[in-house]
Amino acid sequence: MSALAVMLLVPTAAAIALALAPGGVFAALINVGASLATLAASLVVLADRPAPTELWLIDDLNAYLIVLTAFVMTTTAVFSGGYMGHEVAAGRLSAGALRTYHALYQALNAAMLLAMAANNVGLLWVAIEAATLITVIMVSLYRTREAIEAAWKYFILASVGIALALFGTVLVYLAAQPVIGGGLEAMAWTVLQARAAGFSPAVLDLAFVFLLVGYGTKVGLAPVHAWLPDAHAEGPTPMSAVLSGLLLNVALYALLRFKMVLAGSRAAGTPGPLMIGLGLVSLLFAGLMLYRRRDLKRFFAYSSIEHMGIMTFAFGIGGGLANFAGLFHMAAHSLAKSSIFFAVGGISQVKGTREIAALSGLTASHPALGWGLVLAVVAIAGAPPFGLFTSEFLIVSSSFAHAPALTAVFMLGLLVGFAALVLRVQHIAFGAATPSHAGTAHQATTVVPLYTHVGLVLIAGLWLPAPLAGWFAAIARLLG
Amino acid sequence: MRPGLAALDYDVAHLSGALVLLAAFGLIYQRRLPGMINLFALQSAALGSAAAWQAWVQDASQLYVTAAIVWSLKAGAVPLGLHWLIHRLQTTRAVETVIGIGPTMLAAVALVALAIVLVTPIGADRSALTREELALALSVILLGLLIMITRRHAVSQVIGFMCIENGVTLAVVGVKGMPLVVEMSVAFSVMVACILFGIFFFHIRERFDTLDLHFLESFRGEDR
Amino acid sequence: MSGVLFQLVQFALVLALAPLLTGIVRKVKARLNGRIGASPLQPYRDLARLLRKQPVAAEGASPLFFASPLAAFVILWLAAGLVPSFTTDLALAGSADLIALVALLAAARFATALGGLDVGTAFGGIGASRDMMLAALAEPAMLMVIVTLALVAGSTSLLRIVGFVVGGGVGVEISMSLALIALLMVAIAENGRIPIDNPATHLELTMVHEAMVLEYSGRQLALIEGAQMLKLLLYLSLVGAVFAPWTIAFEDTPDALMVGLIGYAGKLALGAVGLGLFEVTIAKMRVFRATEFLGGALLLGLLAAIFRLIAETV
Amino acid sequence: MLALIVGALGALLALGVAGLAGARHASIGRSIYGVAATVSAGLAVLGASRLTSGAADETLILPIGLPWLGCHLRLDALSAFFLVVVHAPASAIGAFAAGYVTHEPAQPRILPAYPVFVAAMTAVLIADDAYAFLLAWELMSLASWVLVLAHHEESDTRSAAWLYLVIATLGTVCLMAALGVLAGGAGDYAFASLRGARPAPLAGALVALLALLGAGSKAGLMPLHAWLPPAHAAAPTPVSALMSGVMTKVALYGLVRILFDLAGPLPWGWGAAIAMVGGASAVLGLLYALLQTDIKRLLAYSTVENIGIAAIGIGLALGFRASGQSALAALALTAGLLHALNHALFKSLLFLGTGALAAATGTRDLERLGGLIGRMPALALAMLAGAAAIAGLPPFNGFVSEWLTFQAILASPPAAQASLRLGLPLLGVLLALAAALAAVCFVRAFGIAFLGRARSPQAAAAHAPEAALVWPPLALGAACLLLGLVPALGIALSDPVLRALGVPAFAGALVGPAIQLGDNGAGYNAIGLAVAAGLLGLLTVVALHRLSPLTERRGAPWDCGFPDADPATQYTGSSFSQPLRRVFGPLFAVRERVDMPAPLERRAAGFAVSLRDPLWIALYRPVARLVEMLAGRLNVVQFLTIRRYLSLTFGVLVLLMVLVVIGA
Repeated sequence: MSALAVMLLVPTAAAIALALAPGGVFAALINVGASLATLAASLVVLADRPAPTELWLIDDLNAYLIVLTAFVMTTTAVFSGGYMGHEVAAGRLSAGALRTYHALYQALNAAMLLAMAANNVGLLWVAIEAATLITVIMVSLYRTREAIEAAWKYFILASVGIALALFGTVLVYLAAQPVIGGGLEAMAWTVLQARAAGFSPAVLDLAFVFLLVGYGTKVGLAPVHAWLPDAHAEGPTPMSAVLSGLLLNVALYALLRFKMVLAGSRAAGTPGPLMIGLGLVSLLFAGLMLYRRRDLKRFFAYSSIEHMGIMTFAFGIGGGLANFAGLFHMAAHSLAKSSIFFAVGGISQVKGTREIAALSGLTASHPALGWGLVLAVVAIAGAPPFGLFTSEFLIVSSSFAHAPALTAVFMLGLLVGFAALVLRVQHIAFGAATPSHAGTAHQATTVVPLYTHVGLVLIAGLWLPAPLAGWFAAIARLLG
Repeated sequence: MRPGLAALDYDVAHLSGALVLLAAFGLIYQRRLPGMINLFALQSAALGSAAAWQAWVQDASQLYVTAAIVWSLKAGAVPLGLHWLIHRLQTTRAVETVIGIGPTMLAAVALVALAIVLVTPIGADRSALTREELALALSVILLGLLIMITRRHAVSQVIGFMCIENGVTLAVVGVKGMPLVVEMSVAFSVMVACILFGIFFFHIRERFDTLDLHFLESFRGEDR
Repeated sequence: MSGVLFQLVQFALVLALAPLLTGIVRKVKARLNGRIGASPLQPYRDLARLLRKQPVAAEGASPLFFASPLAAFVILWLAAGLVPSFTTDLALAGSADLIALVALLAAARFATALGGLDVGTAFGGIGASRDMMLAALAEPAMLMVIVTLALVAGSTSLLRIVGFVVGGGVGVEISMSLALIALLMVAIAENGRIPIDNPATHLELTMVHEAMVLEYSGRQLALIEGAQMLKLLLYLSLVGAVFAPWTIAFEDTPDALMVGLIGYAGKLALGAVGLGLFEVTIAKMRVFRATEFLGGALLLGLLAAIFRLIAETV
Repeated sequence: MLALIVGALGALLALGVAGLAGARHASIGRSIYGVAATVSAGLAVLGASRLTSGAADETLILPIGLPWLGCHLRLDALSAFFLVVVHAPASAIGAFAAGYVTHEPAQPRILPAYPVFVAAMTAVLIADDAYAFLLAWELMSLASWVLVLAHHEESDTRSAAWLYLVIATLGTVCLMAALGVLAGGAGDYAFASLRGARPAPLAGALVALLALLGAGSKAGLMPLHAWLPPAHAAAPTPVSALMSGVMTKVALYGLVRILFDLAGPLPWGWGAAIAMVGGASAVLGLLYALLQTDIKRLLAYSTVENIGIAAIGIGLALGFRASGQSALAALALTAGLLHALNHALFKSLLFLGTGALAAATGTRDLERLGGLIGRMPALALAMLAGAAAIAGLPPFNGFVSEWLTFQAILASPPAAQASLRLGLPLLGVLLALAAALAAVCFVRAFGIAFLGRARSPQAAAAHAPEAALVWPPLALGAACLLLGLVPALGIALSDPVLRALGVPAFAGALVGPAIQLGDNGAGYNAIGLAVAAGLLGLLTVVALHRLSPLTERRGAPWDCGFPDADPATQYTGSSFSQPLRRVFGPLFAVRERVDMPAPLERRAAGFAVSLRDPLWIALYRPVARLVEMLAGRLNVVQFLTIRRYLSLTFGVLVLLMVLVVIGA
């Protein structure tokens, strides 16, 4: 039984087990254990990659994303162990809901890994659809009016997006079919990329429009982002961490795969401008939206939109450096953003509120959480020596040379967002401390994953392992 | 492909596709919920027959499965369920539209035109059939989306959504030799979609006794 | 070696002539006012009297209170000694150019102003503040004059300028005349003469310099008075050296030196009479009008420089 | 040598970690600052020796940073010179900070960041590739941001820190773009290969503009100076000293490095533009400084002025080099570099002195000080030296660099460009005005704070600060005097830089310790003048001793016969600057409100002056309002109905399809 199979089956099995088994203390432990096992399996997969089969593909692009996903899922599982326990203890959540949560958590793990390991556009689509439905239920977990509405909004918008993406997928098959001649062959990444040269550019262009709007909805690009802030704000915080840190990446991964196919075709011109446009719109829009936010989680959800815009812009600009930066940014952002949500979860539990206005002086009252948040936000704001500085440096410095005007707008967007982030984090972390909520949450399960992620992002900013850099470079070439 | 039937199979395929599109126009025109549901059932039936015809023409067995799924689910179960739902929930039967029917129709026509413009450049290496089917499918998808954004009633929005999926399915049917994966996923998604809709209607029902979305949307994320 | 000797002579000379110069100005003014007036030697007597008197200092006066008159006196003495009066063969001539000269004047002013603030009386503050304000406007005007001269002679070194002018490098030129007027205006302002300030007033809120030194008496006051006299001499000899340098000796022959000395005396006398004449013919203006006066000087200086540049460009 | 510097960086970072651990105990804090000071002193010596020994450039590549690039380090003359500029004051500041520990409660927030800040500034100097350079540059901003936030309870501090970090990041982003243009998007960011790049004229102009924005924002050139006064006022004293005295010089280093070293030959116009910006900053900075009553704010604005003067030198040098007059370029660049060095020394002095003063009296408000010279003579002496130096009075170092700048301006008319020539008198006026106003400003600052009578009980009760706070400023004052008397020392340090930048060595001959501009005979011999002044002074004192033997008597101040014991009758800081406020009023939005009670009304009359930085009103407020407006307008998107969101999706889809149709 190959490591790949283990990697996919463990979470599936765990999901079923957690659904059937009575909840309670062990559920959290099983959750962490299963995630750990998955992580181990994914590492094995990374170590010796299985050759691509008709259904499965592990290559430079998804190898590191798979490990990243497994890793963040593990740390988040640790965090959610403490966090959700406290939620139940505080009576905000029923034990049954907790069981659902754990089961869905592993199911989501399986779905995301499936989406990325699949060598088949259809399978990818199914996996993303599944992940969407799972997260919809997770968002509605609290059963409050707000949660229901957020989930409803998420469900409708995402389903439409997914449907459009499916049509795009069909179009890609339509383009491939005459060249490759139908069958699963015509839906395999490997084959599609290899023989894209012969596809009809007209169909591919049309397909990419649908894919961009469809998967772009899942990525959270403005103006089709609407589901994202509310889903983040109303769902349980660990889910927000996974949503921002991983699920958006998965959707972006799908877009990248298709972009690679188009890059192989003659008419690779189309994706660039469209992605640049949507990227810039998302960046500026999200940056401006940050100023009016009152809810901490929604605030950082918008920052996720901003960063997805940054990545999309980078991939749209294309070229070795920008693509490299985009891939690097995906990893760094998912680590940093999830750590931010860990901190936010901890804060909302110790302070008993998520209202930005009601939070202040955290570094004075809770140094570990407060400085953790400051570090994570500094990292997400793209300040050195954290990883996101590297990618933003590469994007600006490489794209300004040949697209000054666009890059100027991009720089403007970065600054607008930066100013907002610093403004708010200063308000939250500094100043006179606000009174704390009675019964502080389990600090360790929050603080340890938080600082682990921040530490990793820090290392990424200073030193990048050679093989990883090698993969980035290779993919950057394929992305055109 | 069977010999000697080229002309005929083209006509039939075209006819069924056109029926689907026509039904979509009907959905836009229709103001009453039960009428919309029936039209949707009609559209699904046309889609099913299109799938069946293609299955026979291309003798692609999996398309029979698709046809079966479409007939049973979309033309049967779902409409019935919806009828039952609106009956049970005692909601208003009339659908209030955002913009008048006339402008909506005009927009729909424009969309169809756009779809045709988009599809024409597709290379001559493909048979006219797929191109036509594609144009029809694209139009149906766009009309479905149009329905979703011009109707205020939840059920009508659900119908619009499934109209989109019908369009996708039409495309799938048109393409030669598309493996089963996609149909399965379509069926799968539609099923789950319906289930989830049901669940949601429950929540929504037990919280705000109506399906009309704009009550639901009075809270919009953040209070201003 | 002769340089050192002449330098010492010049230091002695300026110190000796400064009171006389002031005396002459006062005498001229008196006669023009129709008074007999005191003898031109009166300033020497005043200084001697001040030196003999016992100085009285306010309690709480800091060491700086006593140091600042000394510093101001010494700096101005040094500065006055730097301007070529009768010969160019001066040991220190090379070590200070016009800019350094201006800086020395600024340093002296700095010291005086601090002295004025030291005791902490309202008058000291008024004087210091107004004096610094006037200087803040006079100094740029002065520097503009220097810019013009530097443009003409290609250097800020006084020796070079003197040499250049004597060498007939400039004919009658508009920029030079503008510069002369500007320099005279600055000189009037810097020396607290009418119309900017009235050296003879007391107990008027219009006074500037006198207010600043109000607390001083005895030998400190003597130093300050002396410094003032030296400053006046400095400006007059500066005007003489730059705009009428023809008498200055360039080689150490006795007759050349004699010519230089006599010429110097003549220039000073002329300047004194002119100043007296000027002072009696106009009235003192309000303090804030003074800014306009100096603004005018600055403008003239700027014009001079620009004319000069245009002359070069075309 | 470079390895030593890297080692020092490691040591400083380790100190930061130690600061995390040992922030609780004063003794540990003291020793950390002590070590930091020692390291700085070592680095300063190192840089000086590199300059004097004329050793070859060293390079080093560390296996960190961008994977394909590594972290390039290089120690050349320019880096070495600024190593001195940064670390000579930094050592004194560190020593001061060690003594200041007991006066600064916020140590836990300062100790970890302080050494990191120093390390980051050093790293900027030795970085030799764009990535390392910008990483260090932004890290410098970040560390100082944390330090500014040390007293985070005050909301003013927070807004100051925010403004600072935002403007700093604007600068960093601009530099990113500038270096990106030079690197040409090829991914080879090593300065060595950037040097090779010859950007097209337009690109070159872009580089110059972006570099000016980037470095200027950090240096505090107008109009990007807005962050400086609030940040310096908010930060703890050693930090404000570091930021104002040292960090702004690092910014100047960035400007010189990019414009002289990396960017190819630029048209002379850029030089002229930079010089003009410098001149404007010089004058406006001082005019604002004149009106401040918080000494730290006053010093901050005077920093804007001095950076402006240095910018004049650098800009002129750039212009001359462009028009092929290398001798003049050497003169101007020497002036700029020396002024950077001098300002680093006396500005740190003044900030440290202010800190000591505040520690002793508990206030930095001029209007509450007075008469301190009697209580803290040593500090007064140091501050007097600093004031004289910054006012550009001989024999201190400030005059030397201002003299050189003047000479550069005066010597320029041979310059080819007529327009540049005609601009020069204006530049001269600006510089002259700045010099004159500096004298006013610091007569006011020193006189009001140290002379006169105490204006508040705290000032009256003040006791001398402990020696540990006084000797660092005194040492800096001695350095200022030394560099003033022997300009040759400073020029010996700056000359290797000129040669390294391809500008010929300083044209003026150095006759012993004096400067003598070879070509036009203008000269400045500080020693000679000092000796002469000394002799004349001696003569005078002896003569006075002979002629007026009587010792002075003490009495009440005469005050025109109406002595008033109340210190309130003294001139205050605001009354001192009132005349200039009148004269230059239009230049800054000054509002004077006199509130005179009606007859028989029993209340005190009031007088209030409010002034705002007009550039703030003209430049910053509109931006803030625009962002606010846009944020408000867009905010409705958060509150749409699902149907409208779907319409957005629909719209995007149709738009993109139309675009495809057009594209095809």
